[in-house]
Amino acid sequence: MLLNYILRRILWAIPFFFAVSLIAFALISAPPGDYLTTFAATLAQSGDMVDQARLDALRERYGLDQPFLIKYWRWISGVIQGDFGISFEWQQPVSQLIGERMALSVTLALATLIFTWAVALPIGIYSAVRKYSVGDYVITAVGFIGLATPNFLVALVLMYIAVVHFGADVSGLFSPEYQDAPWSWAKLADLASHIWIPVIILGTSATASLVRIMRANLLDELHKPYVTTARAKGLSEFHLIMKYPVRLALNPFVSTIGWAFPQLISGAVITAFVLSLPTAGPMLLQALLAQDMYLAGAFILLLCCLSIVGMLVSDILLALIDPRIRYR
Amino acid sequence: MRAKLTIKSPGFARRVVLKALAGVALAPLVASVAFAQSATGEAPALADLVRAGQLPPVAERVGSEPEVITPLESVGSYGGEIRFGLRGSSDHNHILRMVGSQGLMRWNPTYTEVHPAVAKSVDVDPEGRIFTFHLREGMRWSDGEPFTADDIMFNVEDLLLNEDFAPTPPRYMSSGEPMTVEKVDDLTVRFTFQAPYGDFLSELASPLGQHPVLYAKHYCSQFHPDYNSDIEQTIRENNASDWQNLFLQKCGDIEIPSRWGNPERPTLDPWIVATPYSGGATRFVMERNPYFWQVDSEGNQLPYVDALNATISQDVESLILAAIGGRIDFGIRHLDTPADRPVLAQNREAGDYRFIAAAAPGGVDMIINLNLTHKDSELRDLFNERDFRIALSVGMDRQEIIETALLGEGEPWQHGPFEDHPYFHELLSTQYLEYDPETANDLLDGIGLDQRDADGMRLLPSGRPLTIRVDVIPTFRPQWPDMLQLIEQQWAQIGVRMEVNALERTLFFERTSNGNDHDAAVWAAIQSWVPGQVPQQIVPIHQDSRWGIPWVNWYNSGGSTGEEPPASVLERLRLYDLARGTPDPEERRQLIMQIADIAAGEFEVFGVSKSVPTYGIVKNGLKNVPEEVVNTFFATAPAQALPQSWYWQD
Amino acid sequence: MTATPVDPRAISTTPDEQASQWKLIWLAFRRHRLAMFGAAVVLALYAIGLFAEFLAPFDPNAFSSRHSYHPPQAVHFIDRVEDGGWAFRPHVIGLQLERDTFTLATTYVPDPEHKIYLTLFGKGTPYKLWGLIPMDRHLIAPVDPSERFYLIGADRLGRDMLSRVIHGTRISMSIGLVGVALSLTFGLILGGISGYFGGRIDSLIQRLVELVLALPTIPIWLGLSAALPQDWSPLMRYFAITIILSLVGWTELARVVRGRFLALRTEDFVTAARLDGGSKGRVIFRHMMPSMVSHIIASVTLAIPVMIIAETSLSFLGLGLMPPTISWGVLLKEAQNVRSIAQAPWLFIPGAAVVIAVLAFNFLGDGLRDAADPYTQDGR
Amino acid sequence: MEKAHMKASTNDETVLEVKNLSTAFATRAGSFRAVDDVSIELKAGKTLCVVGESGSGKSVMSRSILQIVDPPGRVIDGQILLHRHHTARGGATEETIDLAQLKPKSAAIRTIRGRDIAMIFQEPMSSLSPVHRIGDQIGEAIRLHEHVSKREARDRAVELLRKVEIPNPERTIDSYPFEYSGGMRQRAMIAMALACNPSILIADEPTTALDVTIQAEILALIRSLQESSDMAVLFITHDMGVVAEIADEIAVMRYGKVVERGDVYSIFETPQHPYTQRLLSSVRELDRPSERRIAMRASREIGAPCLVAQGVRKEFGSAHGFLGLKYRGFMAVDDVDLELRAGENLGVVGESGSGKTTLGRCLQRVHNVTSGKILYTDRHGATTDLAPLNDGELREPWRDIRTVFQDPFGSLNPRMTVGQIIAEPLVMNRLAKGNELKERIAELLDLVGLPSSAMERYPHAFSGGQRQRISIARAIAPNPRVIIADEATSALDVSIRTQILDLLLDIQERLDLSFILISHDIAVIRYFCDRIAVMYRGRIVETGETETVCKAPEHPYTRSLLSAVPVADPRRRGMTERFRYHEGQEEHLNS
Repeated sequence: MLLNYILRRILWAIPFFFAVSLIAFALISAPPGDYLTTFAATLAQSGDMVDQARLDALRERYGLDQPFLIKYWRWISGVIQGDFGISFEWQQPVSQLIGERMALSVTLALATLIFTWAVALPIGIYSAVRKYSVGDYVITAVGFIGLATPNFLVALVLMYIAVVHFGADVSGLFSPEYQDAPWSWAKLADLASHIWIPVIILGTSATASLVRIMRANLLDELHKPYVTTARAKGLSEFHLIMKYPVRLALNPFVSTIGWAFPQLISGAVITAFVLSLPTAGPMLLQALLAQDMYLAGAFILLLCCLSIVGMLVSDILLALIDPRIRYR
Repeated sequence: MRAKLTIKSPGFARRVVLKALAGVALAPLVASVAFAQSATGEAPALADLVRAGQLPPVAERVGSEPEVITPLESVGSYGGEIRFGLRGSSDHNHILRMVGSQGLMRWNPTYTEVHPAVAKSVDVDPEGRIFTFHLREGMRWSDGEPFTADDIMFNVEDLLLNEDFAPTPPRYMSSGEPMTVEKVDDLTVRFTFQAPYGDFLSELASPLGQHPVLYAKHYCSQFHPDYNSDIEQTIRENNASDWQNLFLQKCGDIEIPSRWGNPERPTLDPWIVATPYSGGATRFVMERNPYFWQVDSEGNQLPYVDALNATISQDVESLILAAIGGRIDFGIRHLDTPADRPVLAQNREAGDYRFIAAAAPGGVDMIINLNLTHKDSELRDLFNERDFRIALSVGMDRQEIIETALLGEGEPWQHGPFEDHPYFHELLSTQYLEYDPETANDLLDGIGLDQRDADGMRLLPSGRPLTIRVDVIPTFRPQWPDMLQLIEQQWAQIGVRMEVNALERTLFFERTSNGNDHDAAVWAAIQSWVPGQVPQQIVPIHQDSRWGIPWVNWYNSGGSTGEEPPASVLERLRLYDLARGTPDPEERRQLIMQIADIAAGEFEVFGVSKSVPTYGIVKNGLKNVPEEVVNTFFATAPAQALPQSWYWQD
Repeated sequence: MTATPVDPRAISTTPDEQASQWKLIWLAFRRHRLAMFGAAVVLALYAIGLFAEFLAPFDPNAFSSRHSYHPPQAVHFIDRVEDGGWAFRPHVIGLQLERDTFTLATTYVPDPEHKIYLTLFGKGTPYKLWGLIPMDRHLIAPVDPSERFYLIGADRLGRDMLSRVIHGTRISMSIGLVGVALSLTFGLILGGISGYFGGRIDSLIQRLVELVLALPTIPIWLGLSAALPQDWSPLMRYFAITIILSLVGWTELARVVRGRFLALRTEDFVTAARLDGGSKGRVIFRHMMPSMVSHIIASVTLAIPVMIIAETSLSFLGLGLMPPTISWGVLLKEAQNVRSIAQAPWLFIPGAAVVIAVLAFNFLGDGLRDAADPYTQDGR
Repeated sequence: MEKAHMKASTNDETVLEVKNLSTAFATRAGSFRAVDDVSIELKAGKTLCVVGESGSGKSVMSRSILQIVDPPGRVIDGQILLHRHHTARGGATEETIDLAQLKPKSAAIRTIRGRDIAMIFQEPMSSLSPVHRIGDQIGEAIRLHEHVSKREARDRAVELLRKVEIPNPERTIDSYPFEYSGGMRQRAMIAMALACNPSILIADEPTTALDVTIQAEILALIRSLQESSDMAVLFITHDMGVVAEIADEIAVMRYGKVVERGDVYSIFETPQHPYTQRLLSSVRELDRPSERRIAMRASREIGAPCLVAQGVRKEFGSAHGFLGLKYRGFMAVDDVDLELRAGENLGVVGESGSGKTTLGRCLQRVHNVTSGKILYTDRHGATTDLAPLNDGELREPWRDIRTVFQDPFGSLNPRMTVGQIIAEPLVMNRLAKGNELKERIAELLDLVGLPSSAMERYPHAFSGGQRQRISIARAIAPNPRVIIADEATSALDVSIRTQILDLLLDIQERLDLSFILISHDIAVIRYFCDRIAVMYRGRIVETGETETVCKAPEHPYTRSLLSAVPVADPRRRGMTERFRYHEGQEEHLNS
């Protein structure tokens, strides 16, 4: 049953993948101009001169003068064979460029996700169980302020305060001595000591909304008859809430895991940009702004795939934890 | 300007002193007395390697004819690194500007003359057609392989003139014909042009003119199909799409990031790539080139500092924070916005740095180009009215704009080089600067714009409302939209409606340079018209001449596309071709001045304020850094001040 | 817990039970204090947006070279009169600009002699309210119209931040409203079709929603805003940006609408309406819509702040609105740099405006959501 | 078990005494006493039935005993004395605990919950956690109160499931609640309640949500368990039939108070309180054909068939899915032939899932039919097949064939006034407008026994019975010929049921209508209908005159259905022969 279900979902993902890739490609092709106009524009901005003839030659080389569908076909057929093409800007295969960045992005997103969950769930439960208490109101207020403040604003102010008042550099994910070092335990520890700042900045608004969702979900469940049944069994209030309503209130949560992940990565773009994090976000932004098509395309496609996989994972997780869906 | 750096080249038989700027006092080069054996000092780390037998002795490494650099302040000591701040994308030219371009020729630190650099000397025939370069004996690539005429032949014949690789840039052509090159002997190469090409040496001094000595034949030829019979295999191994892509990936090009992405590539630069500048890098490091071919006046091999070290930030703001935090040793680029000056100035002590001036070579920060070739005939006719342009110019209160948007820094100026420059053209630069709304109103009334709408805004003769939409890239220079908003309000006073059309940069290019769809556009015109620079505001020859894009296309295509320009422009184009050809600097100046005369008479474009010197920050303790550098790409600023000669005082 | 009346003709007459849907919602909503507060703030913000020209002391684009980064001034109400007495005359103390010629830093020195007197409904820059009514009165104005005062400081061009924030309110608050209106249109149409017809169309639209959800938001914004036709006026651009924002936002609303439709479709009273001979349109609009409106309004209220934040983000990336259009996002974009934090922290006041607006909308939406269905007799 | 048997001989001792219990809910309008000064007693091995209509506070009272009333409800007064020494669990020494004194979240009351006093609830589906396995939920109850290993708990759970007659307990213990049928779920609930051999079982309407045949089984199960363990049972119900079936003693509750207490025979035979009398009389009234109907039939002939179903089938969920997979549907109505004659009342009876509601909706063509014909003969004698018509074409027939829905709350749009609701069919069919419309609505309201002032009110101002009247007014507004009433009285209390049925008969008399009454309740059908059609699994297994079918059922299913209906007479307890029917086989049971 479960296998059948998963198989069906995976089969669905295939046409989905193509639709998404087409949209992604259309999006990155949508802006007028191409990589080379951006390239020229950027150089001009710095007062550098551009060799016009050289540009025209490159444009032809890159096939930028081809029609949209041909460009798409070239790209997607390569992608299927695992070739994401070449970054115009870096003259390097895209797959080489994005590997580590994606990995760090995923790490960051994972850390943020764990942080949000670790913070949001207990607070959400508290806020639901102690509905309309002082604590609930305080949490609600703080949560809303967290939701209302744009991340990048917090990031910049935090950085400035750290530099000017504490002489500390909070940007990046590594200390300088570890930036290019190979992976080791020490580097991992260094990462851990840096990652919490972006995690908090990124996690704040997500935490706030998660608290709200958890609270609402749990409020729905708290008055269900099975809670009374469990209470009539003689279960203690704490175990009762954790085992039954919280367990059920988590279901809609789990179904958001898959979404949360790619959204975190894409939502982190601006913050990562301000904090100069070596994650996928800034590179994606740059690639988009520079119209480095294949690089941007690969990123967007990967993000979309993450979303698709996320949906899949969500559905499977949901099926795993909720037997009602499994046997539907 | 304190031009203290002097170049001493070893004596050569028939020396041509090239005075690019005849108006500048002719300062003959000091005849060289230094010789090869003067290469005696080297960095301790290299000395260790020599002792260990891993590196040949320094004299062998620099050859018998190294270039001798007299340091600005004092002979330095070895050690330390210079930290600077890069941005994560499209900032590769920043590296170029720190390292310098190491071409056959280069500009002097004051950007007034060109000198031989990689070439020991150059002979030019009187007509300005044949250029003979003499190379340095025993000079080596950074991997220790000798640098010879064969490298130049490879660069020119297999790449520069190879249409398969890329079209030959116009820089290496005259009268539409590419140059020819011959190897005279291992250390002598001769370049020959069809027609006189006096600007050639200046072109070679610009970073874009490095091509003849860019690639090391012994390394880069392995990525060339003529030298590698199994090129397909190499392409596949490197995931490249074709050999051209492979070549660019491995050996780079002048202005592309992959130039700084391959640590293996041999170069002639003072430092060589250790941690490459590649997509997603967070740090870029270059370490000293043990085979660098310059020595100081005491025979110590340059560079002094061991390494260049750049942290890569995404956001300019984090660079400013890094500067304030004292984590940047030298920086002009990204930090030199006037608006940031107070913050950086206030934190000089905290960050332990000082300011240096980054002078503009001339011209204006922002120039307004009305589209004289507008697609709408009514607007086109109007824009072509000289009186209309004069009215707009005197309708601007430049002093107010300077006070408000430029923090008081600046001086009303139309465009063109400054007063102390040999190419200074007083009329062109200073006419119609006075704020005079009355005259403006009179002029406008006089050309048939006397009808106004309910808001007091002028109507076109056809009755349509007159609106000039000025295209601008707000991210380009933050002060531009501010200045334009002030101008918008000032022009409204004389009944001319203007709209600021803020555009994303690619859109701007698509709309103006490519599409000719604009009413008007603003751009920078920081230039002094010296050889190598493009005087695009007095003669329409470049995509930045947004006052007559179809004319530019006409000129550049030899008449096959675009639109034939009017007589006055045609005359200027003719004069410009002549100026570019003559080897005589004074004659060149005369010709350019003739162009400027015509341009001044036409009054086609107008500016607001003299481009003001910006600033850079230098860490206290970093020596031999001039107090002022001319900040222009053509001189690869600030590398014309030779960072390899900078050192740390203990 | 209601008692069963024995006499079928006995009808309860408590006021609650005679009330219409909206009255009940209002009664439930009124009990939600935070929501009431949010509603008041939201209304105030829209009022500010509506009367921006009148409320702003100056033209938001009027620059002044002598007031770059002018700090905020406090209003003094009591003034010493020449004869030594005291009088009620609101005024601010003038500040004199001094610019360091080397660092270019600005400092302001108080000039106690220079008092700028303020008045209510004073004459100032003429304007046309709503582009129609020519007026020249401003809520607060200097007695001498040539004087300037800065209650929350000035930006780098000496433009009054208060006036700019007030004018930004108009754009930022309306962009949320317009954007959500568009989202709602998409959401209603697609969600409605999906929910009412169900089956194949439903699954098709659901796939579409999933597709949109699978696309990462930022690249969509970037791609779409970069693709905007080039020669659009600021107004057109404004609408285009709203459309872009709404394109991303409609999925959530579509989901809500669909959910409600699916739930309502099986309700007996909807079947009854069909059997009464009502056409599809009448069933949807007369019977189903009123049951959804309150839920939709609540969702919409919660969607607006998302739009406001989104506009800020887009502007931050330089792809949203652009000067001379004034929105909170544009103002924040101008403040997004080290020099503002260091020299003119008051430039972050638009950020506070964003926070306040978003908070107010969230409180309001929360309250509306709780009050939306007065017929569930649940204690919550 | 041994011990329990020993104790059984010494029973009849009071194990739980509730004295002057009051439970209040803090509401906006002030404190509301849902349970007001209630006193009851539970004796070992005996069943006390608390009977009352909805809102009488019986359920709150039962929950108050265990202190599990949902907030803001709170026990404010009284004593709940558990005499432990009288239970199987208690020792020799006297041990009385006042549960009312214990804090609702205290450990002390928790040790009593589930161990001394266990509880089962009305909704077996929602009362079991949907995401935990049955075995885990039972095992938890055991492990909460006894130190046993997981394994042991599981073995005990299997044992319990076997005891409550769950087939294959070793396997089904690992199932989830949704995999169980309704009856099995309630059995599992009982198993869970019995996990720790409680001395008191509180059963809060445990059979209300079940079909009668299953109800009979569950009642039998509870009774047999009680006999074997000497458990005291507090049984909450609104159904006098169930009371007669199971009670030893009875407490009648109304408006939060106990109005009458006594043993089962005295209450049934000599009720003292008028409320009890009325309750019993309305139950008894429903047990025989309406006299009024009989009288009406005598004066008016049943006419020709006006609505005829021929071979009607309705399949749900059959679709061509993704990748061309065909999902097999579910045949809700399978080859049904049925005819309704002008002026008669036709009853369709069946248990949940038998397809009776679907059939009703098919007859009216709310649903499309998969195959078959629905022939409607209008008042001019023209016959049309409704099956192939679309919504537009159905407008005419829909004016003649009207519906009264089951749920008095869901069937009236809460956002429209009663006037608007009743006007809807008139306006839509352009039958009246303006003043005429208003008068017509007033007339209709009067017809269903509501004042015309009701017009301006919203439905939520009315009680369930009143709403059903509004629903009837809406149904008869366009002068229909056929009314399909789908469980029109199921959601109502017994005392209201007859009122509504009489109202329908009244209207029939005046307006010359035919009814199809769909119900699971044989009593209602017997009261109201001339003919009956018995549905089982989508098919009609038997049709005939109501009295004939009720007295001499032909089909074994009908027989089992009838035999399961509890009779509201304690003297006849256990006298009816019980049949269990499974398709294709027939089991003879003697309970």
